[in-house]
Amino acid sequence: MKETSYAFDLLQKGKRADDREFEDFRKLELQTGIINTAEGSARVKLGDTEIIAGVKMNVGTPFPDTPNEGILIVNAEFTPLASPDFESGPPSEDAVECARVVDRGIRESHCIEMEKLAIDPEKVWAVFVDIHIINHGGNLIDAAAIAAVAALHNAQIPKYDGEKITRGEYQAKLPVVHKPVTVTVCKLGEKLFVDPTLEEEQIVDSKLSIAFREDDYICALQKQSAGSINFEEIKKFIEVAEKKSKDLRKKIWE
Amino acid sequence: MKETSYAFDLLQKGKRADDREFEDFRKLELQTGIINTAEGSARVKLGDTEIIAGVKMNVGTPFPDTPNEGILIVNAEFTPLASPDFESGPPSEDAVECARVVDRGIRESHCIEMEKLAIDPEKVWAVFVDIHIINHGGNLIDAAAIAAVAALHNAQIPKYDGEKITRGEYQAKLPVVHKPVTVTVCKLGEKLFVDPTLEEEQIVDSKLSIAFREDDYICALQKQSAGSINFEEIKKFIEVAEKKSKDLRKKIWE
Amino acid sequence: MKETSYAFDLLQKGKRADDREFEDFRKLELQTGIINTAEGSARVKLGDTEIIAGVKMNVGTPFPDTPNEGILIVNAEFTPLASPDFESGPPSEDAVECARVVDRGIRESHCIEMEKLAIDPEKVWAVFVDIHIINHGGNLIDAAAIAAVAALHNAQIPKYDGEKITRGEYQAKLPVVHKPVTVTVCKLGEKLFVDPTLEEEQIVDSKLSIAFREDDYICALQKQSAGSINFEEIKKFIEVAEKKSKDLRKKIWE
Amino acid sequence: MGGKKSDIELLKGGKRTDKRKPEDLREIKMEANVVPNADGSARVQFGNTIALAAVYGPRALFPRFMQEADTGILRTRYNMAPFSVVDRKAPGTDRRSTEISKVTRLALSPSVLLDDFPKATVDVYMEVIQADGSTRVTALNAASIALASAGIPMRGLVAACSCGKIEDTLIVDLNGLEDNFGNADMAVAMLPDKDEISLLQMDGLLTKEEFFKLLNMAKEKCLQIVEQQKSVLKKLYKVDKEMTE
Amino acid sequence: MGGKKSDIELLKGGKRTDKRKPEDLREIKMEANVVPNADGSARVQFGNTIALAAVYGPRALFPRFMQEADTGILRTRYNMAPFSVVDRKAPGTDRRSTEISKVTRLALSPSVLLDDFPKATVDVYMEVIQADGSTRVTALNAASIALASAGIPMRGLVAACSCGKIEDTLIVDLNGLEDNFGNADMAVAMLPDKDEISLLQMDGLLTKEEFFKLLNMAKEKCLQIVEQQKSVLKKLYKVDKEMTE
Amino acid sequence: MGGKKSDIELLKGGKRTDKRKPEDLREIKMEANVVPNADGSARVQFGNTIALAAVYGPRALFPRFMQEADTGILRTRYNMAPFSVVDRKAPGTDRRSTEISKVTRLALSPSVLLDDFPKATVDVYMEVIQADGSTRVTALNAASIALASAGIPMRGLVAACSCGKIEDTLIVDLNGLEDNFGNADMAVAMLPDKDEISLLQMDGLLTKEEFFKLLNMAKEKCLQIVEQQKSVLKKLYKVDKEMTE
Repeated sequence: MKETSYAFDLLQKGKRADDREFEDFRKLELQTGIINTAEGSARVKLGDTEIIAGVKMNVGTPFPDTPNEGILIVNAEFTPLASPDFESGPPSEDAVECARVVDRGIRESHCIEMEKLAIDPEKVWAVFVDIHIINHGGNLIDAAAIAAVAALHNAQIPKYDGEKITRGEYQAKLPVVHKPVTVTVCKLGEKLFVDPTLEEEQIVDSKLSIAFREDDYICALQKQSAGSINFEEIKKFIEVAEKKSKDLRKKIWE
Repeated sequence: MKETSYAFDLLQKGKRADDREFEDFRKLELQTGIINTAEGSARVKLGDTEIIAGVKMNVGTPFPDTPNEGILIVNAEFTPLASPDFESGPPSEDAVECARVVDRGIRESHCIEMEKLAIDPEKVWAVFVDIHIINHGGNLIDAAAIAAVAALHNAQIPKYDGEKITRGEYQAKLPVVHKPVTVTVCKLGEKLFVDPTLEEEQIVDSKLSIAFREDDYICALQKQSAGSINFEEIKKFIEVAEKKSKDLRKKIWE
Repeated sequence: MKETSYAFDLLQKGKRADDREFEDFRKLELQTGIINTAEGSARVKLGDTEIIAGVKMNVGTPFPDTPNEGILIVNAEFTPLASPDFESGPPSEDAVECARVVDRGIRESHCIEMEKLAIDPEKVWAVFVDIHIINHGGNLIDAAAIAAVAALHNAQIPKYDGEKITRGEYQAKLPVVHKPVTVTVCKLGEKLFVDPTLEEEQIVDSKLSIAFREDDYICALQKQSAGSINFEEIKKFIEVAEKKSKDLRKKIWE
Repeated sequence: MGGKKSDIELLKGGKRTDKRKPEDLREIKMEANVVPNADGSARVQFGNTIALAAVYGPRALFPRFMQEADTGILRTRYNMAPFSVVDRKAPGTDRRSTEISKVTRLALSPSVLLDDFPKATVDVYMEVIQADGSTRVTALNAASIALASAGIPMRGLVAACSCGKIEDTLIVDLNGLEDNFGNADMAVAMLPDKDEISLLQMDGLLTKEEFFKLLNMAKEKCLQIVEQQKSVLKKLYKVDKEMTE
Repeated sequence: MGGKKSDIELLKGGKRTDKRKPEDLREIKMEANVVPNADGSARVQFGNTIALAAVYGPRALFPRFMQEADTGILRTRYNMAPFSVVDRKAPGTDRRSTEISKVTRLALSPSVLLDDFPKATVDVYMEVIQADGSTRVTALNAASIALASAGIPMRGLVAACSCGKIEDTLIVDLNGLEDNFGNADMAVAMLPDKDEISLLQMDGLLTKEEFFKLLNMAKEKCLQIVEQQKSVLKKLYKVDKEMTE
Repeated sequence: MGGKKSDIELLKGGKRTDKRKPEDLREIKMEANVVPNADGSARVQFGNTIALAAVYGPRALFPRFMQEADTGILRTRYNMAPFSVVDRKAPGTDRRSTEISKVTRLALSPSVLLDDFPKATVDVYMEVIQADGSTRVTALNAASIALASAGIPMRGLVAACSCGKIEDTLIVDLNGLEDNFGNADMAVAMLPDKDEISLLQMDGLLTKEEFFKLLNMAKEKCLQIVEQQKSVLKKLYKVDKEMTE
């Protein structure tokens, strides 16, 4: 099947079905503050891919091993609305992986100042980031990571008097201090390219998602897809990802 | 299939397989206090349909939005014992709907004085109504509603000393002050009829369940089945339901 | 299928595929203290059957009906690693039965002094015994019971200062005072035999598991397999089980 | 749905919490073809309530034993995003969404003609992404546009509206506060072209007179809503036509 | 099953909490054909313990990979109603009911002859609606009548009885208190006509002598119980005959 | 994986908590054919981390709709025993094990050749029975030996190693403390014979330079590990040969 794909033939010839360059992202549209029931939210459109991320906050008990820190929970729903391949029911393997890769990009970059989310020795803020796929047009992880981080940057801490939360009123911005950006680099044959469409995604040999912080630290890596990557090629993957993460960061925050 | 059904042919001719009039219920048998492990209970036989409802009470925490009220939980089990069409496993869509329609009839009629179930600011009584289908002979919702309300009228509050419940001893009647009755009206062609048998139920065009309180207030409505109802016909549905709810209420409580 | 089995033919002739006598167990190897993350552990090899049992302890709330006693929870995982017939997912019927039969042997023999596991009126030790099947070579219940009881005898109570547990440090041995041993006796035709292999297990007419305490009390019984047992034969089952349980107890603890 | 007591004044000088008059709908926005992957889709907004619907099908139904030999079947799923409500909703199906999935299927069933698609399924997925009352009717309005834009043969569009009672005043198109603290709320779906009611649910306390008045109010609004649905579909058809020309 | 300590005096002057002598059964009521939808059914009451059983089948078994090519299979489900126990039981399967579903299937298996029904299943559903000890044996007694009344070919009826030990006294037919606070309890099912034991479970502490005594007591009671089962079935047969004549 | 703060000194005088130097592997033990029922199996121990793997297949895959017409498929399951961790893990699948089951499948996929087994599955089950960091790589090393010993056609063995950063020092083969409290940890799997990377996961903070250094350190260790895997398999082959001679 792979061999007869139109996208495959094109990529082999150095072209893409939508005439993009190999290192071009599709048109990115980002809106924040779009869900008024959420403490923070963002909608990302990346070509045909559309994702909404919402941030909700509750008061909870700290984990025993991090008694002075808030709690971060990232969840992704691949709703059947978004693709004929998604099914109802418990989160699929891909949805779990997406949520966990986005989670690590946020957590390991120290994007949120978690210590500032401690309320008292028994209470901390729990930050829920829910990623809702509206249309699956490929490259979900990059788009989901943008939506999640943008929603966090948009989020406010609800008013809390030590006993109950007053929804709709806020006491402060959520302390979000870093801007990690994840870029997934794909390989087909000798070619590296970014931001795959759904069709391209189905024919890649291998994929590597890399999250960079604005100070050039790598904060998460995840190889996806069944193919392997030659040892020597990794360098190129990293370079492409770093460059594109800077481009995206500029687009998003400047 | 519908067109060749015996029940269908009969109903078209204005008759019913069991010779009932269109607005007749089947023989109703009601017994209360039949389960001695329950705080209240009732068995309803309506023709071949048999249902047992049991009321259990526990001390729980009030819901945040109703801090001074008890809690009502209605659950229905369509056990595979009761019909070749019922399956083991989590509650089916129909079982969930049945429980929720019965719940609304009780809740919205203010049948139970929920404020009297508050114990102290942190504790309230939780009232569990469990509907157990013994034989599915059609018209489950009407029979389940009778069983549930009768079980509540039969129920007593267990003895509670602020720390623990003494089972088998009681401190008061459950404060139940209203007598909602639900009647499901069916339509086939131009004909309206009530209390469908299992066979009739499978061929109706549409069904509407209506709960009336003894003071003639409507307290819940639920259209069931896939067919639609003409706007002008609704009046007739309501009239039939009101009349039959009065009949049933008389039978049950007088 | 049964009729053409090699093991069947042999057993009918009074022989076993591995040349054992009918009342011989396969070679038993027992090691304790083999899992350093567990508070107690044991590995049992019984012929091809291999089982690891691990004991973990947490501080929990006592059950309302046993306020002055610790809590015992026995769980068995029939991992798909151990047999082509085991599947991923929630515990199978056989895994649940195995856990419950082992549980009863421990609980009813009063093997653990549960009263000594009370910490204060609101806190008690919860003892988790997890049985992990590594290879299913037949006679899982006997092997699992040995592994579980040996792991308990090997277990220590972690250090606890009233607020938190210091893992890896211990304050005392788990108070384990009895040595129940379970023996499953099988019948095929007129023959009784013990410690069935997987192949033998598939052709037995009936099986009865009997747990004996070191003072000759029977502490649990469970008939397994679909065949019945003649009333008069039970005596022989019990005698064989008692004799073999003594042999096993000697092997294990002397 | 509601009926809880509260100190909230739902009506002040004849105006509702969002300044509407009792018989006013909130601002309604409708848009078709919002989910490119779907065969048909729509986004409908009633005030602050936003629902998406996508239709996939007719497509083959598996496993086989679920197929109907002589007709296609309709399946529906109603779901709320965790962030769509003020108190985060745990992901996954609950009893409320199970019931709404059923009643919305029954509400759409009289409108679709699936006899020509034996063994097939038409799947309608509804997602509420922001909730401020009246979510099921908003989702239904989106589902109906989605079905039509997917080219599913239909006897007519389904239009839906909520109505209810606050402090003895009859109102339409309940917002979240009115839903939670009002005295009755009712969900109505119609095939306005056929004068047929395909969804009817109520909870609360109503006299018969109030019920019939409300039903008429809801009908009037459904007739208004269906026109907006049609105009969205007409625009779509025009766009399609222009694109093919 | 039990063995918890308590201040409850289970024996007072040789009488049990419900005034029985150690070797007394509670009042037993049996009735067949109580679930009209089923192919066979029964209701059995031992004192305050009430169980229903319904049999559906032989009927085709799906999915196909579960079918046996050369015989029918027996399936069982044991369940307790939430209100059947003093502390409400959460609906759904738990570990206890999973185990009892298995052992009751094994207990009924030697009695049924399913070789003539390849690829089919016979399903036995047991519901405990009021529990006061000895629920599994009560359910088994109902299941056996249900199987016979469904016309399933059988080698013999299954009769079942519990027995146990309280304060060193051997008893039969344990009630809830005895089950919870006694020193041993045992469940026995037999095919009395064949002198075969098809269910045997015990927990508690028993000497061998006590065990054999108990087993004999249980046997004696099973012989009594099976007569009552037979008389219910005979009555049924008579009714059937009268109805056809 | 980690990055939590703590008072624990992970490096003391250049030595790690278990006295290793940064570039040292822990003692590694490997053994094949440890699960008699399986078609192939292995047990691998890195220090105190112990994982078992068993391979079943190629075998027919059911239900049919999961089959691939032109190739066999690989399935994997990664699981931790409840007692394998200091704080007991509840039995059953969680999000972490779901993800690791996926990435280990992708890590093994480039090594197996399943085109000759249409409609079949090869199932790899990994069980961690004692955990002290680096569990997924330990499990992968066992899985690769298990696949080879099952006779599954392979392009090469998969060898895996963890690496990471503690207090600015780059290390290999993280133990549990280093995993929990270090600044970065990375899991690498390779086909050393092909110079291909088949698993790569990292979390923490690394400069590019650190990342490449770590990757080289991991590669070097994988080359060492694969030799030990091969020697286990050779021994096995020898044993097999001796047994057949």
